[in-house]
Amino acid sequence: SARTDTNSGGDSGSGAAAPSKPADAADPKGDGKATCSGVSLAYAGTINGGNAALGQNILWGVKLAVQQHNEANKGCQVDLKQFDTEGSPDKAPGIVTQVISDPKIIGAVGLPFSGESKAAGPIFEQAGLVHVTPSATNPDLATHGWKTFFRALGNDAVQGPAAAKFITENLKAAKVCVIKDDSEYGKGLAKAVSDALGSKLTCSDDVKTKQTDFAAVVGKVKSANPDAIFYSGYYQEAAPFATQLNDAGVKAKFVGPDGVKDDEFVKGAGDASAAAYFTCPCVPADAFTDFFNSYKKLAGQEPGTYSPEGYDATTILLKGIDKGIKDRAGLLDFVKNYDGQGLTKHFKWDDKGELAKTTVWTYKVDNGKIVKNVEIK
Amino acid sequence: MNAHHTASPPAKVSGMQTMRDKWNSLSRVQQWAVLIPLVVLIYLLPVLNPPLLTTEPNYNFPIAMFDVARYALIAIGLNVVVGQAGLLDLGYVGFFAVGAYVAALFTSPDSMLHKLPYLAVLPLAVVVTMFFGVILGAPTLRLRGDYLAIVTLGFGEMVRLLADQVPALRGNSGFQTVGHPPGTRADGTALFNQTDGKPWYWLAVTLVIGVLLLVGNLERSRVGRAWVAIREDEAVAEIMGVPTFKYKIWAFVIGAAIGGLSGALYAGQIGFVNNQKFDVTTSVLFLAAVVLGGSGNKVGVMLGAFVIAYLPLRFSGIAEYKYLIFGLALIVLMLFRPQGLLGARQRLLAKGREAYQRLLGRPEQISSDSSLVAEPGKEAGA
Amino acid sequence: MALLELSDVSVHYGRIGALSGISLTVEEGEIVTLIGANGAGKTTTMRAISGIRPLSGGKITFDGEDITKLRADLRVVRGISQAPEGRGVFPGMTVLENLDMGAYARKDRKNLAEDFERVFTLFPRLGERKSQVGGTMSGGEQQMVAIGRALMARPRLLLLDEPSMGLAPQFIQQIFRIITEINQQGTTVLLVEQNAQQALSRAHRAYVLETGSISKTGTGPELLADPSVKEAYLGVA
Amino acid sequence: MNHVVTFLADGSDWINFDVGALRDQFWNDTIEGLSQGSIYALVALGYTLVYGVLRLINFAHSEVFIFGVFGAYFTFFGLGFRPGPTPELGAGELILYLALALIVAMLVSGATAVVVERVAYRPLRRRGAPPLVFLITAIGASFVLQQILFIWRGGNQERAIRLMRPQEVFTIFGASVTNLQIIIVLASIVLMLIANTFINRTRLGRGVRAVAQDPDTATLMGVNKERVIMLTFLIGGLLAGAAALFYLMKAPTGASYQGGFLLGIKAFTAAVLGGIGNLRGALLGGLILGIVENYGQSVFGGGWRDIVAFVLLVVVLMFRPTGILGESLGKARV
Amino acid sequence: MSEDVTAADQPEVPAEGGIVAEVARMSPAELAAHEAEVAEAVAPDREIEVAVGDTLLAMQDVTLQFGGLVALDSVNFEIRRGEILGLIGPNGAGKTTCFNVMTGVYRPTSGQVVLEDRPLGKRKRHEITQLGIARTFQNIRLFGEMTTLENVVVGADARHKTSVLGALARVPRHHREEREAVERGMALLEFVGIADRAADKAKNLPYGYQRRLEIARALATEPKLLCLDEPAAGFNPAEKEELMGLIRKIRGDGYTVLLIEHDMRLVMGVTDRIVVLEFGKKIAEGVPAEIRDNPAVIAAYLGVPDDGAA
Ligand SMILES: Nc1ncnc2c1ncn2[C@@H]1O[C@H](COP(=O)(O)OP(=O)(O)OP(=O)(O)O)[C@@H](O)[C@H]1O
Ligand SMILES: Nc1ncnc2c1ncn2[C@@H]1O[C@H](COP(=O)(O)OP(=O)(O)OP(=O)(O)O)[C@@H](O)[C@H]1O
Ligand SMILES: CC(C)C[C@H](N)C(=O)O
Ligand SMILES: [Mg+2]
Ligand SMILES: [Mg+2]
Repeated sequence: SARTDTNSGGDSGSGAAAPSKPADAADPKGDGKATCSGVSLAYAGTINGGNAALGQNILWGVKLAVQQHNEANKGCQVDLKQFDTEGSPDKAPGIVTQVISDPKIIGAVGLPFSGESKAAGPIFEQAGLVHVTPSATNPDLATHGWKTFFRALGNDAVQGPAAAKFITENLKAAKVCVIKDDSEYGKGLAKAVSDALGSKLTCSDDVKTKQTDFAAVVGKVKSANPDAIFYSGYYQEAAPFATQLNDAGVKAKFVGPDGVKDDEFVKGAGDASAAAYFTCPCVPADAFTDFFNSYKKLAGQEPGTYSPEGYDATTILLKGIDKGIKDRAGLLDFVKNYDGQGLTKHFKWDDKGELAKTTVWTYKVDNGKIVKNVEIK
Repeated sequence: MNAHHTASPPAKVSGMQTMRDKWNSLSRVQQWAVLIPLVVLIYLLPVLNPPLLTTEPNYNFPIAMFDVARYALIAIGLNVVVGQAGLLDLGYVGFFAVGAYVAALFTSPDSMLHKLPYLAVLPLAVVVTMFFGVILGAPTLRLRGDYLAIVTLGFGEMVRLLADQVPALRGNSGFQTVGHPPGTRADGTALFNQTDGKPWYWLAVTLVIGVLLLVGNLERSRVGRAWVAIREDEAVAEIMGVPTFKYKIWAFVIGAAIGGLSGALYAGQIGFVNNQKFDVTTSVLFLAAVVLGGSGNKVGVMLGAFVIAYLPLRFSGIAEYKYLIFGLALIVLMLFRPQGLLGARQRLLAKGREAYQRLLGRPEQISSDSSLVAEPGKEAGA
Repeated sequence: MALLELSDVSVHYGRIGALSGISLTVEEGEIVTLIGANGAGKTTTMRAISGIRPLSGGKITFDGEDITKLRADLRVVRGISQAPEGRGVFPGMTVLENLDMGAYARKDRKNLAEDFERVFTLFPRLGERKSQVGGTMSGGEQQMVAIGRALMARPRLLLLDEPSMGLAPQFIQQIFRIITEINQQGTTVLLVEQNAQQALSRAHRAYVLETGSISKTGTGPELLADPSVKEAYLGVA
Repeated sequence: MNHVVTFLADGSDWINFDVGALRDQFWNDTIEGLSQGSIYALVALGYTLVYGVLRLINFAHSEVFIFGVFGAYFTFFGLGFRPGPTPELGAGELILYLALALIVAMLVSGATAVVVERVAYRPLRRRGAPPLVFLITAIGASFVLQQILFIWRGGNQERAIRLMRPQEVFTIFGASVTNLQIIIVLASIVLMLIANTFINRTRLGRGVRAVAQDPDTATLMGVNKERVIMLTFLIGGLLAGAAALFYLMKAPTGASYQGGFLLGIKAFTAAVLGGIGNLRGALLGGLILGIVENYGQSVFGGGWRDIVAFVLLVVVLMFRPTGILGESLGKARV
Repeated sequence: MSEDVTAADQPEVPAEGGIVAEVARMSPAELAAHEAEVAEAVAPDREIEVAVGDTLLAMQDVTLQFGGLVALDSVNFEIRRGEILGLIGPNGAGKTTCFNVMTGVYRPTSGQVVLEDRPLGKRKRHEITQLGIARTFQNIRLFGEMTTLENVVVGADARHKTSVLGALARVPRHHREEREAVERGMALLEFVGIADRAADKAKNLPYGYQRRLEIARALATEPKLLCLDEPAAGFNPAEKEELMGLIRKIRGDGYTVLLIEHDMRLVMGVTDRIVVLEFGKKIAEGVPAEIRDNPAVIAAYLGVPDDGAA
């Protein structure tokens, strides 16, 4: 069961202790003696598009790793190139084509979202360009046989059942509505959650990317009168949806996954977010003190969802470069055989690009701020 | 009674004008002598990657050129509908989408349908979109112009929304690994892939030339004349013996076919099709290409397509203000050249060149664009 | 002082010159006729006077006021009213509404009923068809609407551009009778006509327009007797 | 009586045919449809007015509307309200603030409309440009206005500021009617009546009709064409501004630079549905569209709402090619 | 056919002039030959002598109502092959409406129009044109953005058979038809006297040219019956005189002409017979001299001759 001593889903506020920085975590600074020239890394993902905050969190993590690396290694200045996919599957292939047609780029962090990852995966594959996603969680991504795909976190085959468990055990919900958006991520996760909920799933409905009026869904939820609602999608739609649920007087607990876990949700949903919960395969960053402080200094804000994961993924690529790798094939090989501890977890990928052991955490809104709740075991 | 008539056509002296006049007075052979090297040059563009023209490093140049060629194809198709037949179509993206989805459905492993080779899918996309052209056209082409505009807009939206709703069309998730033409390189990789724009560009340019010739044939035939007559005065066209409904459907169907073709081409190159690319804004961009270049003029609309597709890629430094600049450019351009960049009228007679020359000793009055000349009757009218 | 005076007026359509410096005057209380072949510039002259066609040179004064730059709608307020070539009936308005539009610029709306009556007596057909929409009327009926509408304005200067076009013979005679009649009641008339015989015999004075310039002027009878006018415009070879 | 037709290989139901839901939701749908439809109608009037006079689909009208939304939003902001919990206000205070926001929104939208007319369309009119050119310019203007908002406020949705929470006032046939719905429907109808009276009863209104049918001849009758055109844009803008406030009060999502787009399309659809160029048509079209959309949503499911709207349009036009109340205005005979 | 207008196998064109200049240079004999050629091109395959005087078109009890208004009231008359029939009557008598019924713009409320013994029935407008009725319009309706020649060729297209696919593939028929259309179009323009403006946009033509172009365009459809709606409106007397000559020439080429006109001198001067309508009813029919003296017609239409009525 969840690692908590309360039986009310952590409502008492006593969350689990966040993991602190492992002693052997890889550091982008390395030994400071690396030499290299003319190599670049890329970040590709949403920067200004929809759900931009989710991308920004990662991007700052990436930037931090590169900055720390470059400051420490005067002889090896790695250039970070940024590409804005706006998070949308239809834009990503075109953008990723631009990434791969820059021969200096030998490794990439991204893409953050599952849908775009799926759309652009073949292009990375064609170009043999290794890309480590710090956040795309759709399980199917690892099943396409792409040799260049690596996932730096757990997938939704883990998050889904964990979320179901949290909802039914910690939140003690007997009737649950699962609402999903139309993204690869939302659909996949919803399926995993629904399967795990079994008979406790009492209603389900769909929303669309960029939808703003949820009257129909709200009506449906209202008449099902659930104890909890799981929204499988991103904050852009989740915030107004939560507001409209609240307006309609729906009192069920609102649970969102990693795609909803962002301050933007809290801001957007206003009073409706007061009692919201989140599940996320992301590790709380507050106890990684060094990281937390340097990030805050660089970005001017606290780390968010997947900032540490973005940092970790970049660090691994930088390690390869520091080893003297200059080309895509070399870096791909390096990542494939990587075995080492990072800030958030141990990284060693199987032949599909998945990690062996991952964790899922829950978070909640406390006083208008997202705070960690419990880890789901 | 002609003794009293004085009005003779205005002598225009703008640079573009004299160039066009010169061009018109060249013989066919001379024209070809200019055209053939030009075409060769066009084919070589992505290889030459000329310094000023290039979009790199912002954007891969061959792919940029492919985008331009694709837009040109679209503009030619839409021009048949809007420029020639005068049917305002705000949902042209619908046909484009249908073409893309046909390609995806029959080649992507994500689809449950039978797999076909990509080259077989191109004609199939054309046929299917033609069918959609009839489906949309038959009930709606009797509507007056502006009603047609909103109905076509609705059609475009419906295609997009249906792609959302019908699970077989996979909504936002879309179709992966859409097919491409056969052929491999020396190193065993596919000749047509998502990363090398050149083969795609050549394919697109070839299609553009083919379509240009065919559409040109139509234009200089009773079909093209019927379209223009309908555009000018539908009731009178009908009374002068033009089966207007039939020709409007044909315009729609031919436009649809070209739209579908470019959709399939797009799907193949980008390799991925989902429901996000086919919104009204895209339709509007297509239309802007046509009007900007000079509605009714094939060369003009290709120029318009170039402007619309190329400029944002070339000047992506100003990415943030892209649409602002784009909007301002539309307004300003329309103000200074209301007839479009190349607003010349099209030729409607297959034997017209020779006829006018032989009979009158001077070329056809191809271009007295008096849209520059304010006419009192039209002053207030939008 | 002349009621209307055009001095050296030029008008261009794009680069085509339609009027090249014409001067003419219309005195208060006169009927002045303008004749000329197709394309001579008669309609253009009318448009210049009513202000829907800007001048490229010259000056127009009305009642002593320089109206060269005055907006067209304000000229109507000053008392210039026109029955345009091509009739310009509002196709979606009824006969009654069309006539009412004629009185749009009028301040004294109390005598309106009387004016409606006058138009209906003149053209009984319009009285019968008060609520028919303009767009469905026959060519001649539309012409009646256009003339009636111009009369509704009770202008000081009435501009008539080919009022007899499309009218049946009995109306043609009536139209010319009416023109004389309202002129006698004090309205000044500038008349463009292809029916030169009638027009000249009713006019106090007349101008002949030829390819944008005035080639002749004189009293009506003078021009009627002029052999070149006879040949060119009266069809008497 | 819940027929769920499933035609799909992957087993999920993608289209319902749930008449039972319509029966249950009928009155709710109708009432909500009326209030949504009123907003459509107000915006539709702007399309119809401009179309009536200039034969121009004023693509920028959706941005005229969204400017109003921002106007109202920043009025709230200026009054010290912030996104977040809904404040407790007395009735008098509430009415005062709303009235203030209404005035600002109407003025902002009205001014935007007039500026667009001046800057974009009038010069074209002067040059006698062909109709398509107006359309493209309208599209250009629409881009520019959107981008102004984008550059100013960024791409994200503003967070909603709400002054009042919808509260049930009474029920009919089991459906609750909220204060918000009542305000929106009543205010819209009053505004539209005023506009209608103005156009149909006043001298200037006759001028509008005359310019619509034959601008040159209208001038010969003494109608000041430019003033009439400006007035038309102004009235359209004012009504869109009112719609903007109602939209903001209703929409839980605040405002975004692109927010006018879909509403604009719907309003234009409503205008055509009712018979473009016809004022009462716009009202009728808006209300019908709002209601039918809701019914369609109940029967077929949420994603079908917009599809139902367009299908309705096509079906109506097939039987009435000029819309429900469309007159065959100015159809020239041969 | 005419050497001036034939196809590409001809030697190079003289650098100066073209047809207009050439015609001007011709001797009277050459000119006569040329005119014969033009006439041949204008009216091909016409059996002028055959069947003259037969009924070509018959209005049989045609009634047309617009709401409560009876625009045509049991109208009966015939048009005979080879004649020029005048249709006159007061404003709003139903003359243009007759044209509209004959050309399928309106369907009669009752009664029928019979062309060569076949009722028009529910035929579409373009089909009626192909059957052989062509017209001009009271308010000129040209395709303004097209050239003069193109306007005429659109009319000629009514007789063409090339399909859309045929045009796409440029089949031989397409080439033949295009060539013929251009030749015939030019001949027609010469015939009505506006060949020198063949390459100008129609909307830029002077008014009188536009009316003539309308006639040429209608003739291009090779009609059996040509309907002219007030072709002289806006012409001065001298110009009307020329028009009369043209109408006679058209008839001379074997066309049957139905003419609406308010100008009595023109009507009386050119028609063979006249039908008079009033309030949608036929009130008289006969040769011009009869009509001129018919008291009913005088009362309804002509009015008492005024001082020098034109
Ligand atoms: N809108 C226009 N654009 C270009 N040229 C024009 C336009 N209107 C008139 N013109 C030209 O200006 C000249 C004068 O035309 P106008 O209409 O004034 O003649 P008019 O004397 O009224 O002839 P009509 O007897 O045919 O009415 C003509 O040569 C005509 O071709
Ligand atoms: N679509 C219509 N709706 C209602 N009335 C119509 C319509 N078309 C014609 N009419 C009426 O029918 C009558 C006959 O019109 P028509 O145009 O045939 O007259 P006409 O004999 O050609 O007259 P004119 O000499 O004035 O051209 C007129 O009174 C006219 O108002
Ligand atoms: C950034 C994350 C919220 C992305 C999400 N896990 C996805 O797979 O799309
Ligand atoms: Mg004139
Ligand atoms: Mg008539």
